[in-house]
Amino acid sequence: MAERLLTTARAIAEAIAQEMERDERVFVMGEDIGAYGGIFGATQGLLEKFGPERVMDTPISEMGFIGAAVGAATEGMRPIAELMFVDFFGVAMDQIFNHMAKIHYMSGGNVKVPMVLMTAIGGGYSDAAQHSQCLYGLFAHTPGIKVVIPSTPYDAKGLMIQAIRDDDPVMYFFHKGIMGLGWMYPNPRATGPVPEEPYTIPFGQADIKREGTDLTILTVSLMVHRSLDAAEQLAEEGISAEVIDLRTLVPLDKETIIESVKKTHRVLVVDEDYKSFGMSGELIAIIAEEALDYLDAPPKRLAVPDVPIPYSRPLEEFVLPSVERIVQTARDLVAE
Amino acid sequence: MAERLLTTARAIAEAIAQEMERDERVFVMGEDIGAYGGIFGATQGLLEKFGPERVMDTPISEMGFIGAAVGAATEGMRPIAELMFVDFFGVAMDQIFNHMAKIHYMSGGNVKVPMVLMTAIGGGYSDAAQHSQCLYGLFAHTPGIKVVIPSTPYDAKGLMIQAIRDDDPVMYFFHKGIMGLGWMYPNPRATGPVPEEPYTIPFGQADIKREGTDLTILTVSLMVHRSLDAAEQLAEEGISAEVIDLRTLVPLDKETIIESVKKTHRVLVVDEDYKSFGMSGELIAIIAEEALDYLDAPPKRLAVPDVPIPYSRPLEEFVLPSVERIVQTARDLVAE
Amino acid sequence: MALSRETLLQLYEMMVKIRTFEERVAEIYYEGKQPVFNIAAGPVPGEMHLYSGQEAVAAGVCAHLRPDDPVTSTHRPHGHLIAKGVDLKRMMAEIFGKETGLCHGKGGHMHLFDPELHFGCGGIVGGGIPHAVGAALAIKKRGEDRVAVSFFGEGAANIGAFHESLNLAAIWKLPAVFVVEDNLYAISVPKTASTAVRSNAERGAAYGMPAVQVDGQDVVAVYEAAGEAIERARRGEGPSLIEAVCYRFRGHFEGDPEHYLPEGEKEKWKQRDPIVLLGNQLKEQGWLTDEEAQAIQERMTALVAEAEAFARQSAYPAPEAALTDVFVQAS
Amino acid sequence: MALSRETLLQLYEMMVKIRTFEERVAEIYYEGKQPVFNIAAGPVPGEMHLYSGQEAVAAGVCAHLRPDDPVTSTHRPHGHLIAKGVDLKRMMAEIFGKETGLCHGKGGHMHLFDPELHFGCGGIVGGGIPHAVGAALAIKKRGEDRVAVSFFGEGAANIGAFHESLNLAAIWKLPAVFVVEDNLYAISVPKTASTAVRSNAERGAAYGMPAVQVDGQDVVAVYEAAGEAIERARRGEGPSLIEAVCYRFRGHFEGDPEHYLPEGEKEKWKQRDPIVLLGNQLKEQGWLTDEEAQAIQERMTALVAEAEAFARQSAYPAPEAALTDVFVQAS
Ligand SMILES: Cc1ncc(C[n+]2csc(CCOP(=O)(O)OP(=O)(O)O)c2C)c(N)n1
Ligand SMILES: Cc1ncc(C[n+]2csc(CCOP(=O)(O)OP(=O)(O)O)c2C)c(N)n1
Ligand SMILES: [Mg+2]
Ligand SMILES: [Mg+2]
Repeated sequence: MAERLLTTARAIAEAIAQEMERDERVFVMGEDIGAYGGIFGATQGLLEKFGPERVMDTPISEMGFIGAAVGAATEGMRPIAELMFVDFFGVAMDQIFNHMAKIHYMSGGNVKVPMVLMTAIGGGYSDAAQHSQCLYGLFAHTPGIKVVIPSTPYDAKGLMIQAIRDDDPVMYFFHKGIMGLGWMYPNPRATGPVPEEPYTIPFGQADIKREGTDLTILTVSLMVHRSLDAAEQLAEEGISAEVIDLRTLVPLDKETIIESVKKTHRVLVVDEDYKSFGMSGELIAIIAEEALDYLDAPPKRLAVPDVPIPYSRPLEEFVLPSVERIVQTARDLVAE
Repeated sequence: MAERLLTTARAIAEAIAQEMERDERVFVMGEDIGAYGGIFGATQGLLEKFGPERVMDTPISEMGFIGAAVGAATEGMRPIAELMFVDFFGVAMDQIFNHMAKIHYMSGGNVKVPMVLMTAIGGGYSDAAQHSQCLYGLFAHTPGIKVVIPSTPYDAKGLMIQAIRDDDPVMYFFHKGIMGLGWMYPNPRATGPVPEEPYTIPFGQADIKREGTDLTILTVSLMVHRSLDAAEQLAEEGISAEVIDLRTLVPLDKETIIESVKKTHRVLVVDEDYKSFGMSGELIAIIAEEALDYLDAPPKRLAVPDVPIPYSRPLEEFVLPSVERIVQTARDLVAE
Repeated sequence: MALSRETLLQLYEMMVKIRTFEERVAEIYYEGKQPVFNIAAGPVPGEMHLYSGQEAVAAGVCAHLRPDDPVTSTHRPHGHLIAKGVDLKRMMAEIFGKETGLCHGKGGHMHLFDPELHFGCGGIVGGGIPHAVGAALAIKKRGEDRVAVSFFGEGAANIGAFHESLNLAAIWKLPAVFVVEDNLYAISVPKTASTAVRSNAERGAAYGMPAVQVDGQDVVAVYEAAGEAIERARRGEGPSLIEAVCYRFRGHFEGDPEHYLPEGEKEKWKQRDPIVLLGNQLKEQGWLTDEEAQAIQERMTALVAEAEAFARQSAYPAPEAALTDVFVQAS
Repeated sequence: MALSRETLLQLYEMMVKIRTFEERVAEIYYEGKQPVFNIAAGPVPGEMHLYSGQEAVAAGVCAHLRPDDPVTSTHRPHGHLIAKGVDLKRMMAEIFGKETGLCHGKGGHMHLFDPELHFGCGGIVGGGIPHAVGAALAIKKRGEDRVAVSFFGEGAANIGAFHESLNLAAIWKLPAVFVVEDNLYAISVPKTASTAVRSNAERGAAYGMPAVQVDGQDVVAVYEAAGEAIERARRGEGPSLIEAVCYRFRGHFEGDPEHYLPEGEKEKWKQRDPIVLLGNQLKEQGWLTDEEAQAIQERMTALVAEAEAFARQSAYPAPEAALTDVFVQAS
């Protein structure tokens, strides 16, 4: 039988639908997730299936409805809230940071906050400084939040089901460029095989998306695809790159990272988030702490060079890691 | 003539007062900064001197008044806003992150946002999960914000005057434990010599608070004091620790860091912020990138181990870097 | 509607219970903090916001609540939690930071959680208001007749979460009651400097929500207004807003110099002590003798003493316990 | 108050100017996006929120404003900026992402800044409201007679920043005017599902602020309400709130499938096109002939064409320019 192909958006919507069928405590809330189906399609078809009581359009009140999700979760529901773009987190950050993330701890483990906060990330289509950010690094810095960042339709479904079943607050970041939307820049890997039956992917297990021996590329989300494309080009030059999709930053699969570095002795982090004080720094620090002697060259990173995302195409292209820059940096790294 | 001694709180209030005298565009706004003088004394005496038009108590509307500071700054004023505890940032983060930090860039350099956002950080007195955080790492990750973290009364005054005169948005973090407050746990170095006349300390210049040869301790704020105390104990054991007070994270004085590591070959980061995806990771990453070959041992870090700050004293003591743990970690590092 | 003697005596007793608890906590709080006040010292470190003076609000509202009615509170939570029916021992132990506390010492005075009572609170002004909306949403989804109540100060009524929460509760017609405790100040900032209207009851109009201002020193007035709002919510008729005007008898937190208070203001308000007011009324009606009042006080003192003893005898959590409870499932 | 012919013609011309700009931008936007719509393609990539249909609001309000009156706008900013008097060439160049644009290509359609006009906007709903408060505060501190105006949608009236900002403006009695453009929808969510009151004018009561709802398709109604509010503010009498009821003729953004619209709704509203309404009125009064109307349209078309040509001929910024302007003082 031919494998069933889905876009990432459909895979996510299917995961949510299957969990909503299985568990009536699950419901979804957010802006334009009902009739519109979610601006990025993550809730497409849910309103029709489950009705407005379980698929709730909200006002533009992110502090209010994300806080309400926290309150509903502590009362035993299992809400999924959508923050339309991660860039808007600032209007709701207190509820995310001081409540969603901390109530379980502050209560000494007596109160659970089983909820999923899903949100769109990423740029590359000229949406500029307030609609193009990734920001998972901020949330990974926050104790009490699990940070999930799928890169493929298959992972998206399994990680979403895992997130919904998890008893902890989970932030789930989907990149607009991996959703398989008709109107977004194309990405062939945004459509892929997805089993129909529900399945889970455990958190904290990185996925080696391509094996290699000369350098390790650590990355997530859309940059997995750019890195795979780069790895292909590098292979033609005789450079064998291992591409590791971390999939979750919290919990982080340190073991897979360290093992890979011990094998390749060289590491490049590719990150669409801001460079400094974020994901790339943490990964390199862990490697320096745990595998210093295995490094044959200083680690490198490609990330947004600590500027807001500019609007104009040539400017934006300049700051986002591209296949060419990944190739070039990998080349330099191997040459050292 | 004997040196004049001031607490850090008085040094900050004096800096603000001198700038308010010099420049009538400067004004201060925040909760309880008027008659109360600021919960941590950073605005003590200003209301009496400058009146309620220039020293404005605000409602509990951080999004509103920090956003208003942004708007006043773009209209040519030079506001200083106080966010009472940094922990409350979440209710105002959008204004900080998407507006204060980005307007200059988004406007292509045409609009300036000359403002200071000052805020109290730190724990150690059982104020628990929502009143004890440091969080400077989050803001250092945000392009467009200068991040200033004084540790002494002298630095506090010079850096505050610099911050007020700077044309960019500056976040200024004062630790409650360095303010020299009568009601806070005592810290003898919270009182120190401060010249009366205005002076500035340029951003991006770390200060070697103690020279040493065996290891480099990189730190900020209250942890400078803990590290200095630790260095004293280490000296008795014959271990010579260099203690570098970074003073500003953005801009960051990489040169001083790298030079020190090239000299000592060992580095320990001491950080009261959460460990992962924050300051400590970034510093180690920079060293791994730029001075890998100089490292004689894997870098180490002491930071809050990715848990919210607990209330109970033994729990809180367990998670905050202490003099003893700094000493122990330094010892281990030198032994490697 | 005249209240029964039983109800009035219950309200009276609850107010005495809260006051007794708070005043004892204040004494304990200063242990180890004299002669030099050091906030980090003593058996109860950290900030301490006490509820003395506002008892009529917690008592009057919570008298209508069942254990399964969710309540969200603030940085000044003791009164609400006691009125909700907490085990004083576990509450006091938490304030002492002990392993036997409600949160095993991780929460402390500002972060008290009692899931059996559906009670939560926190140190962020306005932070609990959306949680009550969410609890009410859960209730409505399940078709239950429970009601979620959110207590907060008049200062909190100026923060965005207030607006978003009330609007959500109104459009979704949720079983929620929002109780503003207008104690005139947010730390040092008086309501006149923070709030563009005299009464937050005027803000009900912004959400098409019934809203009323009541005398928060008069427990009967609070009881009646709350009863109406809570019954309305239970009947599925939607949310309400109540503002109760009251006063902080001990300042914002322990150690508050209170320089900002107008002279004589506190004294004036103390003459309308809610406990004394109700006590006098009961005595006038012949429903309470001085001896009975004394007996109630003694019972409450004993209860608090028992809680204190429990807290003192309890052990601190093991330091490494700091590392647990970040997640339910660690990986 | 009857408006002069001159004023009415100015309003008319401004509305035509905005409409002409927007409809041309729409055409340009689809260049390179056909047959397959790819948001990243073409000379104008990214999201595109156009103002067609709402012109009466921007024109009616901004007619009272001077270049030095601060205005904050939203993700749908073109109408406000044009009504404020922007140089169309630099505005269009910014939308094209060119070096000659208002922001040298860094801002784009949602982030247009013109400091000479004291104009700013942004992509975060409600984000600009506090900035207007701050601008008004600066004005008041300096004792000037300028007025700060904030435009935002009815959707934004449910976010916390709205509440905090209006309260601040009211307690500080600032020269600010808040203009809600109620175009019935926030993307797909209708006002009835987002707002607990029918009219945001009812929310003025929460801040003791004069508030009025007007027909936003009727530029005269907007002009008059705005005139009153702005003059009040200039006189130092404090802030006001205006809600103008209008409609988005092109959906939320280009590419909006608009499945969520009730059948016939848009057609109904289009019959009340603000430009046609005023045009007819002017014609009835004998103040505008078809030829004059045609001439105005031609002039506006030429202006927009000139702006377009300028934008097309301008160069893109150098890629490395992405690294500048993070800070004024780089270290
Ligand atoms: C978002 C936020 N801002 C500021 C504070 C600091 N703070 C704690 S309590 C308080 C005053 C609260 O006033 P009110 O809501 O009237 O409650 P009350 O203390 O009078 O009971 C303030 C400003 C905080 N905890 N959270
Ligand atoms: C804080 C925030 N939440 C959500 C969005 C996404 N968003 C952009 S425009 C919009 C609708 C705005 O509606 P309204 O305020 O009525 O303005 P309109 O688009 O109708 O002009 C939404 C939800 C955003 N940009 N910012
Ligand atoms: Mg109060
Ligand atoms: Mg709208």
